[in-house]
Amino acid sequence: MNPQFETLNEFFAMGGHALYVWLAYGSTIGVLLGNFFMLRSAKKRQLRELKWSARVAAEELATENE
Amino acid sequence: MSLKELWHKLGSPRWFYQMSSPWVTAFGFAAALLLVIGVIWGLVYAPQDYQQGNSFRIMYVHVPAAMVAQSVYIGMGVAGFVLFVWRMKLADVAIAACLPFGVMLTTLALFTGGVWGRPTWGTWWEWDGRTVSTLVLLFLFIGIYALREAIVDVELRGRASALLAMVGTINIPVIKYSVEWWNTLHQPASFTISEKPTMPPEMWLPLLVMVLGIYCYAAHNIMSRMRIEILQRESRTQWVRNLFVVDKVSGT
Amino acid sequence: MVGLEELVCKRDERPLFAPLTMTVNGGDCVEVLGPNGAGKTTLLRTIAGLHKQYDGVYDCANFIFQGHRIGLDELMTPLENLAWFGSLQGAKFNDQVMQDMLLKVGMAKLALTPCQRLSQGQQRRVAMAKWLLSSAKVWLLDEPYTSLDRAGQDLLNEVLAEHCGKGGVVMAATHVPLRVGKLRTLNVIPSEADS
Amino acid sequence: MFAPLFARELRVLLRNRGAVFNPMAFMFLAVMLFAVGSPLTDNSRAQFGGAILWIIVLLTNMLSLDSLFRRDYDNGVLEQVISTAAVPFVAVLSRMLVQWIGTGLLMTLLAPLLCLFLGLPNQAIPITMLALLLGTPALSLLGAVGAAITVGFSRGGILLGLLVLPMFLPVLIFGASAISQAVAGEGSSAPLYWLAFISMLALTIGPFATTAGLRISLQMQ
Repeated sequence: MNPQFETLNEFFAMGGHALYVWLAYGSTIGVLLGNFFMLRSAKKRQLRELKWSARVAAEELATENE
Repeated sequence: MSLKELWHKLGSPRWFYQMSSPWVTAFGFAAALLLVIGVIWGLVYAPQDYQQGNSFRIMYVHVPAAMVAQSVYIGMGVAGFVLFVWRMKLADVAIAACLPFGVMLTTLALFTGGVWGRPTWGTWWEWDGRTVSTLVLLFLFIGIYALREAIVDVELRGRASALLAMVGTINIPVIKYSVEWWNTLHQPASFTISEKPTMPPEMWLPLLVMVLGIYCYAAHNIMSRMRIEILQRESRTQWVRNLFVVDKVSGT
Repeated sequence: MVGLEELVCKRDERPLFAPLTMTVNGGDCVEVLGPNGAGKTTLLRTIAGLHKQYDGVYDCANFIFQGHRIGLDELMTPLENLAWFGSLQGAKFNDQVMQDMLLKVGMAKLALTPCQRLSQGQQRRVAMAKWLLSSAKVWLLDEPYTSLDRAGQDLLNEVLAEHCGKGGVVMAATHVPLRVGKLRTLNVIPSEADS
Repeated sequence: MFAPLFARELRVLLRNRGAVFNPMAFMFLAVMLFAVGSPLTDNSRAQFGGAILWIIVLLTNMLSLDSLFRRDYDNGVLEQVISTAAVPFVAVLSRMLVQWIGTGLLMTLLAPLLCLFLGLPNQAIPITMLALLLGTPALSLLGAVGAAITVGFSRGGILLGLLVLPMFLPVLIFGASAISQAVAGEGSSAPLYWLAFISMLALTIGPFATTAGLRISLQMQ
């Protein structure tokens, strides 16, 4: 199995189809990565909120017990 | 663990949350590995198509997206069935998680299809059979999405969307077949962009890798969405609170 | 005839009231009491099988349900509505019997007028004839006194008393006290608002 | 049990003439708009007439579906059906059947007129009628599922279209090609068989799914 391109320039040119190939791959990778990072930040935000409310609940419980 | 036990445990979002953690990581890594291999293989090593040249390489991102998008819908139909028959809460969580991901993937498939169509057909948009099937799929996703937006009550929202997903899933084969049939009638005499049966292994192997990669990505993505949704819904329960109290104690 | 065991109705996954347990026997007339929004309507709809979100167990068979919406087709006459109601349950009412019932609720004169020309109170009376015709033992009524005039309310009391006297069961959510011989009360206590 | 319920629905249909008349008026109006808006030549009429006819049929059906359960939902008849009927399914099925009579069957009978207005040749009329007869039940049966799910919303119209139109696509494809094949003088048995198959499939899932949808919608009250 050999690379289909001799030089890096040839690779980027994609035999004249550069715009389409790179647009398709770029959009796919962009969407997949973007989605991944969006989910991660959503998860972090949620964890922060849940931690906060758990602490509030725990403190409320502690004051009730006193 | 017997199947029956597993079934009962699936009824508990808590159990799913705890058990899914390693799976999410595993699917994430598998997806990353497969997608990196697949992209490089498809872009650099796969041979050119004798007719389409290098624009053929778009297939490696377009076909997996379209395929997995359809699987996600069918998966949603199955989840709908489970929700409808066994009233399993987790199934509603799964539907809620599949929807945004499905819409995203279908849109992506349509976009890359258009980008592929430009050099092959000379137009960004062609009413090809596959295009129409994918577009209908997008409308089916959007319909359920809109329905879920319109219903406030969590339980009713789940049941209504489950019913619709089931009916839609039954309809998908009919829609696909009818569109293919229509396509053979109206297809202008140009070649179709499809995996030809004579495609050599060095062409379809990277496709296989990409398909598997997107499947793993889908599993990772949908499971993480489900985990977020579960925490959201169960945020008032003790087990969710305990998750964080323990964290705090060990942290100090 | 109606059994509730730790029944809690829910909406949007939230319980509406404290668990209810009750066994209703033939001849009982049960007044379902509770403040606005306590879930009386939802309770009756649950027992009628229209609302599916609940915990606990209930058991009820051979019933009719009367909700806020009267349940008459306004394009059809009272007589046609009664006949339709019968065919829903697979029964065929005799014309004579239907007329007798409409006479009893004071609607015989309007038996052939489309329901859209009847007032709300008159439609309620037609609904009463509907209950009387059905062979159901259990009547689940939601605010049965709504839009009835004095005479109508008296008539309703009479009809309910008669039904209970024959060993039937009435469960009615109401703010107007029922005037029926043997009255039992089911208090629906709203569960604490969970913030 | 079926006969009296069916008779009742028919009677309601006869008294509620607007529900039948208005969609039909809309249908002819739409035909006029198409005919005037697109200067069809004889050739293109034969080519596109079938597709235009089916699109209009689809839209007309969708419009009439919105009112399929609306009145019964609002006046409480529907909750009586679901709560007290011995077999709610039968009542729902008869309601759906009558809706089809008021739209699909009527359209089938009016098909010669539609063909005339759209400029389809006379030889296509029998196939057009047959295609409508076989295809419209699927529209009513599948559409009823969407109507049942959206009846609880005060403005369900657009959502209903979004839910049911994608499912109508196969009917459009086979219906339109049955007509265009008939116009071209070819046999059109294949699409007709397909229309019959889709209607049978819709008959097996439609009524059950519709009853389930109504049960869900009634809980929104």
